[in-house]
Amino acid sequence: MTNAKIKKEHLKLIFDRLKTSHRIIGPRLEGNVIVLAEIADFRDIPAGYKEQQGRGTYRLFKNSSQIFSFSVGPDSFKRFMSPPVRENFTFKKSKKGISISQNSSQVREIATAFIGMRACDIAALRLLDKVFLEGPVKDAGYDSLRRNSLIVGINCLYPGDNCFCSSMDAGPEIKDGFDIAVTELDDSFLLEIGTVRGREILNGLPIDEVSDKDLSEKVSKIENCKKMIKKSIKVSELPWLIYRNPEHPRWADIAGRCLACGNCTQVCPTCFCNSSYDNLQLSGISKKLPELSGARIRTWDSCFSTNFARVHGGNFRPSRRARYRQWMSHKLAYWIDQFGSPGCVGCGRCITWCPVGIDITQELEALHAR
Amino acid sequence: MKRPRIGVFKFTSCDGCQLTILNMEDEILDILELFDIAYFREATDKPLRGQFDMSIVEGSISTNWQKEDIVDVRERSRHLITIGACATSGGLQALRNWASLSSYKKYVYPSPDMITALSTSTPISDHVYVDYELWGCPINKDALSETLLSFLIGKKPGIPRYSLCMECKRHGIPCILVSNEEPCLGPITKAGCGALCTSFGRPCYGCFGPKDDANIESLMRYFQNLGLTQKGCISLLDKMNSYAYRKVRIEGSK
Amino acid sequence: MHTGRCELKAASKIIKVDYLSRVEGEGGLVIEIKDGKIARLHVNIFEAPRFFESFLRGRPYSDVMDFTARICGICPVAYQMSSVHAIEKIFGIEVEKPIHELRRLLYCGEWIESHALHIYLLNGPDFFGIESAWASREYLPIAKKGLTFKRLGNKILDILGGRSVHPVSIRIGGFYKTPGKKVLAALLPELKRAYEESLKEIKWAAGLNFNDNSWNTEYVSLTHQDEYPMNHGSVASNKGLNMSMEKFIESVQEYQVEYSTALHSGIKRDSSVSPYIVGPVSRLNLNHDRLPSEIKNVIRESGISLPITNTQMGIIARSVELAYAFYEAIRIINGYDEPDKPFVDFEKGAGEAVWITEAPRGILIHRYELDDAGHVKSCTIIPPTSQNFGHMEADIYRFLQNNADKSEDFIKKESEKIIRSYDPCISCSVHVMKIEK
Amino acid sequence: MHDKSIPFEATIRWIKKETRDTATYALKINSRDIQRTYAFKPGQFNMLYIPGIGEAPISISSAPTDHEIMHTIRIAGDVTTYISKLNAGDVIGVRGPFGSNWPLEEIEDRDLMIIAGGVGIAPLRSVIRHILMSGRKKKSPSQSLIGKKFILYGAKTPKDMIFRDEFPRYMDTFQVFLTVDKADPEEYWRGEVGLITGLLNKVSFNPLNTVVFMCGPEVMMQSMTKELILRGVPGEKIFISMERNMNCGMGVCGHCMFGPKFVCKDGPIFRFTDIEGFLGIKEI
Ligand SMILES: Cc1cc2nc3c(=O)[nH]c(=O)nc-3n(C[C@H](O)[C@H](O)[C@H](O)COP(=O)(O)OP(=O)(O)OC[C@H]3O[C@@H](n4cnc5c(N)ncnc54)[C@H](O)[C@@H]3O)c2cc1C
Ligand code: SF4
Ligand code: SF4
Ligand code: SF4
Repeated sequence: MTNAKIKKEHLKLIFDRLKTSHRIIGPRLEGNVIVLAEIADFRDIPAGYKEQQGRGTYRLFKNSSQIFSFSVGPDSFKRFMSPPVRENFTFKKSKKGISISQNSSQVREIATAFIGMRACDIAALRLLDKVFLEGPVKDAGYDSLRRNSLIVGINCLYPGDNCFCSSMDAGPEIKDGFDIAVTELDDSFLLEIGTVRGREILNGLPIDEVSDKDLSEKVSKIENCKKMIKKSIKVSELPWLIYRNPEHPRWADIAGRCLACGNCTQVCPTCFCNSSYDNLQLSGISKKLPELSGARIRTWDSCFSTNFARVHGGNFRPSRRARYRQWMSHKLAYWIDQFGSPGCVGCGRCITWCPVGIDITQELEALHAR
Repeated sequence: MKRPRIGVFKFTSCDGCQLTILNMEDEILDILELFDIAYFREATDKPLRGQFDMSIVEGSISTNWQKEDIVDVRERSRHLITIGACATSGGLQALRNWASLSSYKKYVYPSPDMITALSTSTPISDHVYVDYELWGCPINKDALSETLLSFLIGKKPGIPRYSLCMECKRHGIPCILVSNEEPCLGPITKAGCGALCTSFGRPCYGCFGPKDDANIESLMRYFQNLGLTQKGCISLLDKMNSYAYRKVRIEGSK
Repeated sequence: MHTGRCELKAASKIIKVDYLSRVEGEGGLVIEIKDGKIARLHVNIFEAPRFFESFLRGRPYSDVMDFTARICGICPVAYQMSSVHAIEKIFGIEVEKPIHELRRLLYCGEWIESHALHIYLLNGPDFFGIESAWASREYLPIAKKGLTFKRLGNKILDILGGRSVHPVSIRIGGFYKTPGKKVLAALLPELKRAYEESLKEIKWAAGLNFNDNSWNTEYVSLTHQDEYPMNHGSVASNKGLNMSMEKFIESVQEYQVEYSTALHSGIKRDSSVSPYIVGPVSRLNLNHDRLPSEIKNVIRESGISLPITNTQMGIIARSVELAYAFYEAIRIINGYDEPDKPFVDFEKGAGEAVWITEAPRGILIHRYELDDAGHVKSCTIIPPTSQNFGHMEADIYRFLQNNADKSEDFIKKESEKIIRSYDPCISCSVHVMKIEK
Repeated sequence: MHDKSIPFEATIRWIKKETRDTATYALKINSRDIQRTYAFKPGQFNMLYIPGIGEAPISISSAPTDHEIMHTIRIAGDVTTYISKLNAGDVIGVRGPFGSNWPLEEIEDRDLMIIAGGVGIAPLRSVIRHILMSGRKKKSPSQSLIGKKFILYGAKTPKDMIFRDEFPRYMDTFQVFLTVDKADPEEYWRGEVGLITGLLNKVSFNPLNTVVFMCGPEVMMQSMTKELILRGVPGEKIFISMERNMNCGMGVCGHCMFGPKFVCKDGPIFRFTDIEGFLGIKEI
């Protein structure tokens, strides 16, 4: 595929073109935060906003002439591909037996265009693919949403303060997994085309040729961005640094701070843990039990939930110490065994959205101390 | 099938939680089909008689006679569940536990001696064995219906024990603690309300009581870093569930 | 179970209703009849006191709405309304029209919810001689109608306040968040249907069978030149009372009786304290000319003669107000535009203020004194039910004078009915406090 | 293949009560199509589903060649209690089969020691029956290829001993050693009393040539493994079946994680040396 270029004021045309055939999910302002949600109008994109992200803090202000100067908010693909609450199936149980039906709307094809997705998000999506598509059983719901999505990525030029994607080999540049990847140059947008679908979207739009100068401008901008990234994890130390330290005193120290609130796991684009349960309605029960009907629902869960590892007669991880250890060990060590790479893409969300500002990079570093 | 006999009892409270039963407009007729509401003062004239398969108890224990009555209710009940902050945690009125009763009485009543009340307001579980506790001020409708259903078909109710944050994030509500520095009790409070306050952009004020293994100290330290005074922290926790939050703080959490 | 906490010494005949049912909260009734005369009559309240006014002291102003809401689960909005207005008065806050209207809409939700509950589930069964709204097959359709109305009231509360019991959206200066126009407009079809239906229900209520219990008593409510009163106005009565909220609280005398944990109150006049009645009947009597003509017509057609002088006809007044609350809700939603900001900025400060709003059961009086930090220094809360207690007793007394020879069962049932027609909210009434002198 | 994320219906054909809290349920899959594609190996488990109540992972206690799918279930909580109240003819939901199986290829030319504690005998009965049946079929060589065969089984009391009536039949093929924690005064008990580790002294086996299949409480399995290794059984030849909380059964819910392993898809049956490092870690 080739590259293309589009004038700044024409980017909107891509949006409008997509809108004719897609539901569009993209960055939008909600309160004081940039979330991902359905957007109906190109102007909904919070152009020129920049956030200051710290450990447990997020502040938004407008200060840039660039459109995509902001980085990532709390949401990622996860919210849409493996939604927080999802119906697995509905059931009816009567004397005669049980009948189970899968909601057809769940598998219904909704063509969705995700715009403004970052390299770390796309990398995380590919990790979710491994979980939901490459295991022993394909997750049908995820699969259909995934196949009906179109991805317009944005190369990050201004990292967030908690980002460390470069050390996780996940960003800031989008290398694959996109239909169109956009780089905001000084006076235009560089469009890299990843798929035939991506090319089709641009057909007939006022696009220009790309010059070498444009390409080198992109390279230098991304290099510049990399330099601004403050945090890092030494991937070469993984997983042994964790495997060697299951009893490190630092875990207890973290447990003193950690609230086991689960925020880190909910915002993490790769944390996939969930729970299913039967949801009954009083109206679904007939007087002559055992006739009843309801739905089996799957919700996001978290290894921080106290009964997550409960079995009859006990809980495998009653302490917060063990639950935090489980989380970080999974992200940075177990994942490598399970799926061949760490389960972290360095987006920094868990650091920003932890109410008490626990920083995974710092905690990992602390395991070095003897 | 014989319908289980249900009793609804009230101790010291605002009636809001038992009103939740009447507020289940869509379900109340189903409930009446499935259960025999044999005692429910707020809604029927039926006299108190016999045993109950399940008693639903609202309100806290705050007088001597209630201490005896709750034992009577327990003796009549195969299962006893408590509903609401009053019954599970003493309620707002438990604030008297940390003050002087005589000055309270004096402030409210011209002739305080005529008033007999205990110096404490305590949860039902401090007095009798409770089979199941439904938290919230008030309780959530759906949780009540889940509890009734679970009782009917013989399973443990699936009521969340994790933090409100989880619910808040599921709803996609931007975190006001992180983005606005507003002291929100979400991280140490049980989910179950549907992330109501935060969906209105206001910090959680702890209606649903402390979540499992709430690390209150850590959050309070953090609030103090944000500039809240120690007194301010206490006043955040000293609301409808003051008794429960204080208990967690004293007993600590692992 | 323990019930009435107060026993009477030997008397010729004591009639006791141990435990009032289909009312909110815990109370009983004791009647002592000696030589065919009523020697004593007590509505005795044994609901345990909760000392709200005591623990409000020292709390920041921002806690007041959440705390006072917990006084009553049936009318939490009323508590939030009286307190938010009182505190806004102290801070000198003027809210904008959309906020004023939304608050009125919130109140409509509560009136609908509370009135529908009382008409159809609590008071209604009295007219059919049944123990509860689901005790008879014939009554069930009536109960269902009530549930439909009630659901709609709760829906308004859910949208505006997050939940119907102890809503979370009210704050000083406005709301935490205001709903979009569309969200509210979506309620309109249902509201319109309910409104039409509720007009017919006025006739139904007027056609119920009432004991004759007319008397010339004092009806007290807010009045306002522009509107049927909810959040604003001055206090008036049919006996010439007309004064500001501040003045009125001074003329109310609260007193304690030994058989009750709830304070009673009356209006001070010269050397005596006279009982008065608040609530739907009073509101309707004093404000019916502010009702829309459509409702006025239905009142006329139903043969309701105003003012209502029979206190047992509370259910009629409630039915009128139920229809009115639907009417108002529709009007407000039709004219609604979302405000730019959900609340106005303000500065907290010291001061004192009284505010009265019309709870479903009548005027709810709040008074607060705040210190410089905006913490409560002192407060007074006088709920409608405690204002009604004295009147309730007088009412039963009057009724029994002519009926003291009737059977015990009759006396019990009828007295309980009288009490219930007030829609007493006992949990509300038990934490009143004296007015500091 | 049938969709393993959606339960299919199966009818209970018969129920055999084993102990006061355990019974064996024989299931027949209702749909012909699923019957045709459904195939499991000894050691695998199903998720049994009671609509409205929930799911529970339960090992298959029958052999693949049995006519019915059998489950031997002890009452533990909601789902298992509900199942205990069902009758023949009732229908339940089933998803599966899931998980790893007992590695039958490992036991050729070797001695096999089956060690079970409590209801842990359930997944092992599958392999026991498999061996018994393959012996009957002349063509199948597997039984004769295995050397000595032992069953070591411990239960709380004689009354808690599952499949007690079946052991005499097993004895034709296996050397069976039984023990109970506590004898029951009301019942005649000839066997051993004491910890299952004690049974090892009774068994004459060649540790270097033995393959162990084990399932039971985690503490029991830990002390037993220690003992076996002490006696020279290579850790590589010990296979244990682990228990964890399970929700999806197919590695997408995260509940069953045990170190880097998903018990539902990498396990429940593990080679001891593959998980050794994590077994000793508290609250892993
Ligand atoms: C691979 C495997 C095989 C098993 N095989 C058998 C068997 O053959 N026979 C037998 O009697 N038991 C077996 N068990 C144990 C059995 O799964 C539990 O006793 C059962 O899940 C308890 O469910 P419940 O709903 O009755 O109990 P509850 O305690 O009411 O369970 C409620 C919920 O807790 C979780 N939970 C509780 N205990 C467990 C547990 N042990 N494992 C996973 N989740 C749990 C589940 O999410 C369950 O829905 C096996 C467990 C595993 C992991
Ligand atoms: S662990 Fe933290 S930094 Fe890594 S991907 Fe998850 S949220 Fe992002
Ligand atoms: S690390 Fe932070 S966000 Fe995660 S559970 Fe602990 S306190 Fe919550
Ligand atoms: S818990 Fe709250 S809502 Fe329930 S009765 Fe008590 S005060 Fe009322």
